[in-house]
Amino acid sequence: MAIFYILLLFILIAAVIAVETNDLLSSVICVGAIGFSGSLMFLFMQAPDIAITQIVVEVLGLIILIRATISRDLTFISGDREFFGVVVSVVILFAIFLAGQTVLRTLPDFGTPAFVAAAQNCDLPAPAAQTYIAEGMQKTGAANLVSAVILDFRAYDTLGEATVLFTSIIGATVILRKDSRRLGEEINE
Amino acid sequence: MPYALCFLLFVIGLYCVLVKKNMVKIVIGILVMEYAVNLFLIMLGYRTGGAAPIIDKTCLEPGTGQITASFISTSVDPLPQALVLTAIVISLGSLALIISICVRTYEKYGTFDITKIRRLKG
Amino acid sequence: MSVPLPVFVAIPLVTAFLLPIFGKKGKSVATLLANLATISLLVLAVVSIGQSRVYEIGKWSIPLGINLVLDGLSCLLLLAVSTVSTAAMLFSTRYMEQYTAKSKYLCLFLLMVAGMNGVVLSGDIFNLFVFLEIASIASYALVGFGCEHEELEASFKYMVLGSVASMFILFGIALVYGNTGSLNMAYISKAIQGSGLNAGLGFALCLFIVGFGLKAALVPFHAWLPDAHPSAPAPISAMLSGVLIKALGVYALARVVFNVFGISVPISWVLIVLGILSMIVGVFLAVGQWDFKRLLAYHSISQMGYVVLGIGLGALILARGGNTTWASLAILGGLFHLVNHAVFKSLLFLTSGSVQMATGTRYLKELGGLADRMPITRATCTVASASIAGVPPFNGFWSKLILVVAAVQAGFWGIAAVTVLVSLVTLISFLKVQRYVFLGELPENLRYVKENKNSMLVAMIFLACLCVLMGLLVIVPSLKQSILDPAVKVLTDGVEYSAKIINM
Amino acid sequence: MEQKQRNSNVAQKEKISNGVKGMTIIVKTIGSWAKVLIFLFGIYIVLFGHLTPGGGFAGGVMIASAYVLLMLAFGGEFVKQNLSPSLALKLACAGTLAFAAIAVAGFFYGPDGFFWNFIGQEWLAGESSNLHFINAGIIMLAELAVGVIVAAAIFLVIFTFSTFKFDVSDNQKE
Repeated sequence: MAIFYILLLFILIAAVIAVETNDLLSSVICVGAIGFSGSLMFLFMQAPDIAITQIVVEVLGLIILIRATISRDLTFISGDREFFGVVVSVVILFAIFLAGQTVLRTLPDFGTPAFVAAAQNCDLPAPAAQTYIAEGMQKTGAANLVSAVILDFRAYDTLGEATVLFTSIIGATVILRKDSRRLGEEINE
Repeated sequence: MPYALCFLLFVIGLYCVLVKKNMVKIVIGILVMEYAVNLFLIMLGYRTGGAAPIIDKTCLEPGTGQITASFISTSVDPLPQALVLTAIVISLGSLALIISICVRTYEKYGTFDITKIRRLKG
Repeated sequence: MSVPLPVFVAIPLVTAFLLPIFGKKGKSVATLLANLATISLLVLAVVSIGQSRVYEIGKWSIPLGINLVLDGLSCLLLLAVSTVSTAAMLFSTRYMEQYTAKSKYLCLFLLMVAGMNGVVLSGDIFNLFVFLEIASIASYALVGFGCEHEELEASFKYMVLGSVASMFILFGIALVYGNTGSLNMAYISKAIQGSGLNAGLGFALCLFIVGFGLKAALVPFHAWLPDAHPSAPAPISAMLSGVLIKALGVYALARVVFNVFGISVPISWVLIVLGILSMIVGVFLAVGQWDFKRLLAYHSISQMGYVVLGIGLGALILARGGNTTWASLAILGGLFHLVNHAVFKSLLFLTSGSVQMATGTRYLKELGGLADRMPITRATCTVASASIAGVPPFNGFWSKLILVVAAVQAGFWGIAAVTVLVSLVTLISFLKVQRYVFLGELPENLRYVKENKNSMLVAMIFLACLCVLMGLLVIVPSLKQSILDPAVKVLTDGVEYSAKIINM
Repeated sequence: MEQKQRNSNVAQKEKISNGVKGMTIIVKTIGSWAKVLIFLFGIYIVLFGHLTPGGGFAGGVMIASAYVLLMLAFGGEFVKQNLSPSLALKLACAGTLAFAAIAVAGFFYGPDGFFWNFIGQEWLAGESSNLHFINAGIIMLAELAVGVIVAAAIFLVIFTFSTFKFDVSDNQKE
């Protein structure tokens, strides 16, 4: 339990540094720190699939981010927007945070999965998660229940996910292409 | 309590998006928000002293091959993990697109500062 | 004939995956394929009018798998999406010759259509989020398609706000999952009916309203729209203003508020206030614009206000336990205006694209006297302007009339007055467009402007005919009963949605 | 002052574009060994996704990172000869098409068969528990398809980013 608090505090400190530092490169490195400690956290929360994916995505995300920052000469940046705007947004965000604090108490306690709490509501059939755990392997033949969920029970979501990736690479190649418009003479013919 | 810290992370990301005026900083803010949501979803499925939702030989009854009751009562929730896997991929895709827009904008304007990038009014 | 529902998503997806394989040489084949895909979607949407059913993907029964739901409301949106996308695709065949990388453009276009169809059909809230992301990401890339200064800036602004909105929605989904342990909208709705709306779910509802409000560009969240919509190529502006903000914003908002969480008086007031603010702020910002497409974009905000106002008014009457007839009338006005707006606003953007392609500019002060040079563009633009301003025989008139009647009957005189006033200001601003673009003196450099070629004109005439004929949707009873009434009934039934889905 | 900054800007860019061409001999040697291991590990992760942690997505990213390593060590031109961007785009299209085809193939078993696990049904009905390699029906095929999509897509993204050249003259015009 203590390890979660340590990691969360570390993530928060890294996030604050990433947001507040004036050096873009350190900022990007702090994002890396958030990502890797997040990956550790996933591992301790018994989510090895997510931990692996988070690590590999983090590496590539860092390469992309560093490509955007370090190869430009501008790694130093100036500060915030106008003072008044900053104060207003901080006040609003603090209000949201306080509201969120009271709201989060309605969730089941940390350490009790949501589906266990929901299963006590007798009117409804058993939550999907319970069935996945108890019968997922017989129904799909996959021993890794996460794979069973993403590629069989909710495969349609995964189709969407693959499409998002496909869309964004097509988008990135479109945005980074050399000439965007044809010359005037070509259009008229 | 861990939920609250996670929500604080979300708010920090939102603050970064609202207040900072550097494009890369804004992207970092969005990334921080994504981490916060992913962590939050996984926390919802965590069970104290739980086991990963992966069945191996120790989780099967030796004779019948049925899944043991102890696995059913200790396994963490696989559904949020599936959701987070999808969400991570989506965030990687949108990161690639938004960085390409940033790089191209830098090429056009020569700066990452959004207060100086103001062709459009209103 | 009952079409399997995944076909609506599978056709555009599979075509989109095929298209990038055609390079420069296969451009005409790619264009043909893309047009075939949109036309077949239109045919399928027309075929499935009046049906309602549930499709369970992978043969998994609902709490386990994902279900697709076709009911009156999704059918209405499917029709709107496929009509506008058919016209916009036909228009792009020639218009997009100005740009390079046309096959990738077509691919992104179809992905956007697939995303919208997926959102409209989905019965699972996380699946809705995934398809919403497909449509949004495709639209971010399409807004920046020209790669010029303004386009990139608008695209960045749009993408930042859009990503924040997506994160809000995802956080809301996480809160809902934590509280109810379910992701299927019918089961969430049932769990909420069982336990009541606690603080966590209320906060999730607020997050959904902000998130979908950002996607729909309602007024406090509208900052991105006036930049993003004019910057895109004209057919894409037509798609964005015509259907994207409706399918991702208003449809999703209505579905979540009415069918999942259930309506209450405070939520209805929130919707009404958002609607009125959007109407007034949008229209007054629009009057002062001198950029043709930017003016149209501000009008989109204002007209979306009508839709949200109609829906909110209906919700308020229902939540107070008032007369159901007037409630359904108000919702009918809102939904009918949604479809009408899809048609006339996309037509307006297409005419602006036609003018821009012929003259090379879209600033009203540099244009003028095009009435003789571009007669068809002029005629269609007049029809669309009359529709948006609510001039009698055209479709915009009917939906505004229904809204005003519903407001008056329910006793909201102030709202009725605001509706009429905004409509008048809209008329003034479109008189300005007519005056500066088509009448007046022809500038020297526009002397040799010619009317555009066939496929563009066909698309515009198609939409103009719809503008004239769509009044029949409320006048002819059989059409009204098969298209609009089921859609209204989905919203007025509210949380009975869950019982219907679970028993089906 | 402005001009000076621009000049340093250009100089730095030239330095970096030289850097893309390749690194020292040490990196090249180790990279050429490591790429095989990374590639094989990626394939292992893809194929065993239904039994152990990992799966199409993580494995696909690993396969792509083998190419990214090559790109960093040997430069963009070298990689372009092995896997050109247009081929990578076609691979991504093929992967997504394959995934969609798996989904649509269910329609051959009736109109409600979209994404139906049409391969494994008879085995699943027979044996209740089995931790064998091939027993999950479409899951393994889908993992393969996802692996191909992800590998091609990520490679393409990184490649596009690293070969994107600044048009400095355009910058100065402004």
